[in-house]
Amino acid sequence: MGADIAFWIFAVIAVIAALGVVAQRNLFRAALLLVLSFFAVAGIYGSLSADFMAVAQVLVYMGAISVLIIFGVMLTKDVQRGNSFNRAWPSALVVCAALMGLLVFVFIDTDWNTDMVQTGATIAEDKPTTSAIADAIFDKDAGFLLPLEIGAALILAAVIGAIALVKDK
Amino acid sequence: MLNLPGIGLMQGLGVVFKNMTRKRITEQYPEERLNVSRRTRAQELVWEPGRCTGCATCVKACPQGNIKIKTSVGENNKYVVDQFENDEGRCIFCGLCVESCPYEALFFGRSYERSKYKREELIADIDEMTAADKERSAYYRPDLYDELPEQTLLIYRKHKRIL
Amino acid sequence: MMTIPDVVTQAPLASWQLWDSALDSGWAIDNFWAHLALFAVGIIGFVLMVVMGFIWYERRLISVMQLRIGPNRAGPFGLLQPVADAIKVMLKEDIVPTVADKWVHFLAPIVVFVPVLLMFAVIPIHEGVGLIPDLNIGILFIVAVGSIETVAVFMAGYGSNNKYALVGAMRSVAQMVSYEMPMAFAVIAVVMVAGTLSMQGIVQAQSIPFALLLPMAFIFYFTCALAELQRTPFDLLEAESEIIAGYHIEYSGMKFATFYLGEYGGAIAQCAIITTLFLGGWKGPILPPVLWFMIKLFTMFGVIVWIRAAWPRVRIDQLMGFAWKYMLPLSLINLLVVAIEVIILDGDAIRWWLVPVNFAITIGLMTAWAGMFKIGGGSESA
Amino acid sequence: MEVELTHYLVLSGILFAIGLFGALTKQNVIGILMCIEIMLNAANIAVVAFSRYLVPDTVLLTGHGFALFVIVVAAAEAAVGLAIVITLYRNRATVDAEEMDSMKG
Repeated sequence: MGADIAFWIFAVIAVIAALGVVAQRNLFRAALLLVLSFFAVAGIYGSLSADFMAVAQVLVYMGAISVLIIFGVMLTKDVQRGNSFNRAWPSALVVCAALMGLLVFVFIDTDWNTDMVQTGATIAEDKPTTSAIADAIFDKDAGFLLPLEIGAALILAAVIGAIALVKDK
Repeated sequence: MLNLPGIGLMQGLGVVFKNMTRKRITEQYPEERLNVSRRTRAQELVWEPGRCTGCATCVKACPQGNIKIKTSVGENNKYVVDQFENDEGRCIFCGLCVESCPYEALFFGRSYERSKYKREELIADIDEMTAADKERSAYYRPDLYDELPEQTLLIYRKHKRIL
Repeated sequence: MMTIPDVVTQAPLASWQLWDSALDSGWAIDNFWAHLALFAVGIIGFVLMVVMGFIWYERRLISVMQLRIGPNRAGPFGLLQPVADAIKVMLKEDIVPTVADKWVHFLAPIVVFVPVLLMFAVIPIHEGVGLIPDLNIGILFIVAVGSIETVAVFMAGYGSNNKYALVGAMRSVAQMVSYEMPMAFAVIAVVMVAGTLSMQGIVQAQSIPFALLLPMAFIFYFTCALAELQRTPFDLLEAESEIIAGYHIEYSGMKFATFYLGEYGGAIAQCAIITTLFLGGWKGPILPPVLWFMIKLFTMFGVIVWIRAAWPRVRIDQLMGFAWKYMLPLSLINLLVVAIEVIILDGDAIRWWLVPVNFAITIGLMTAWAGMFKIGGGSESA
Repeated sequence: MEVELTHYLVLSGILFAIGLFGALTKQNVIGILMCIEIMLNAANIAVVAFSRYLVPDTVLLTGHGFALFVIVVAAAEAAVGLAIVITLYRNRATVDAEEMDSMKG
């Protein structure tokens, strides 16, 4: 009940903010709306009882990625005018509307088979997910240790690459 | 002393911490008042009519031309001072009048609360300069020095000789 | 001590799940809403009161250290001075630059202040006393919420449409982002030893205050807290000759007051976090727990003020160099050391004999690293 | 109305389409990056929702792990993408995607 209300509120905020990101001409305001959208998505994670994901979303997206993006906006000075659409927007609009219709249709029409699982009566239990995620990732047999290491290497490569790209000659 | 990193910073903290045990130097002005220097050159002149002969040396000495004196001849062929004025609004407190007085009839005062609303009010006449509550500064009058109250020290005793 | 409904103390995931369980169980609804309203109002009142207390405390303490007296006119011992300041600032004209981005300019002070209030939701003043003191991701929540403030700084800098505000905002954000990382590593060290992310759990785990057990994490967290709060020696924003007042140049009246409130509220929050993570929270002998919490809070702020009275400001290159070259590698090494200790001791690293060991390691590492650390051609060390 | 998996998926689809539209039509490269972040978020919502409703046993949080990896990749992507944008801006003084066409055949 509470989670449902939260879902509706955050879903509406997320969609409106995402539309704002696309429609807003002022790039800085678009970035702020993007932050709002990230926040709403964090709320959605909360309503999915994914507490760790919600916090990770706030930490990484709102704290790091949005700051990076705003830095990018500031360093490239086309803030006021530079977020217009290109010539292909009508066709893109048609394609995206069609895709959205298709996605929504598929999502609604598919039988997700949730009932069968729900009869196992496991869904109502809301437990803290943090240690469970740690178990899922670091488990020796079924875990994601290799992807984790690859992710770490990816981040390192990204950091070095970013420094190498932007460094003054 | 060990040359550890941050030792200087810790010493800085120590110095500031020691300050907490010291006496505060702030004075709360309207309630508490500082004693000015015993040799202060303050905002007013004190005139002793008994010693003044009306020679007007002070008038000649004043670089601003603030001092105005009018005399008439009285008995024994001596000058009687009829009018003696100092325009404190234009006074630069150079002290030349006090220094030049051959009869030691002029003194600096010790008052420092003499602000007025209008410039005209700053002209001190005979009554004001001879008022009974005037305190004389020991500026150029070393014999007054020991009678005056000591100056309130804002810094510590070991620096007293500087004052 | 007030009684806390059961529903609150049993590790809720998020507040709306709290609502759910409260709604399902039926009887708990009054209790829950009462709890929510009580602590929401309580937190705001607490923050406002302690902000006033901190302003007075800082001004009096720093004047004692500078051989002055400080505010002593309004009320007994000048206690009403913050009230007088607040009234003054509320009566000021609210000036908005004509070229400013009005909405962003308007929202920035609010976005500064809200995360500060949110942080207090998970800080336990006493066992179980708080909005959600036993949130199972408590300290992560605080770190995450604290990172929102960078966005607010950007909003203030951009919304003012003033180049000094913008440059100041860029500098502040660079500073805050740089120092967030060693801060997070210090927090991770605490979490590894305590074995929980919940603020209440961390306090309960501290049979030894972690400031003694993890001295390096404590020092680094404290330094980073100073940098996040932009207080001396990292208060580059107040370097008037360089960037005037940083991102809040164009703010006046109530909006400036909100920034000020956010600044001091952040100071309270960081002091409360340090108290909780490193100083054993509400724990203490004889005196009641809430009083212990307040004593530790004010002591920490006293240290911040003490540093403000004593230390000079660092240069911007020293600031960044210190974060990236000194604190980041050292905090990683510290993390490694703590991890090894936790593994060797089989998960229970809260032992008294570790205190001298860790102090020795800290002093050794910091000295060794300071020898390697040079900035700007000089020999400036930590 | 009881919120179920479908609601989350529909939200995810809508967000994805919005992001895709922006990514296709924006002229400013940073705008495109923002829209890509929206798309990644949309995918994350779907993954976490699946994890909750299709594999509801909280021990098996594969979807959460997956979403975490998406966040990791998004962070790396944002860092490198913005570095590239800034380098291009330095060399060409523009952030217009249509003018960055030196690879055009």
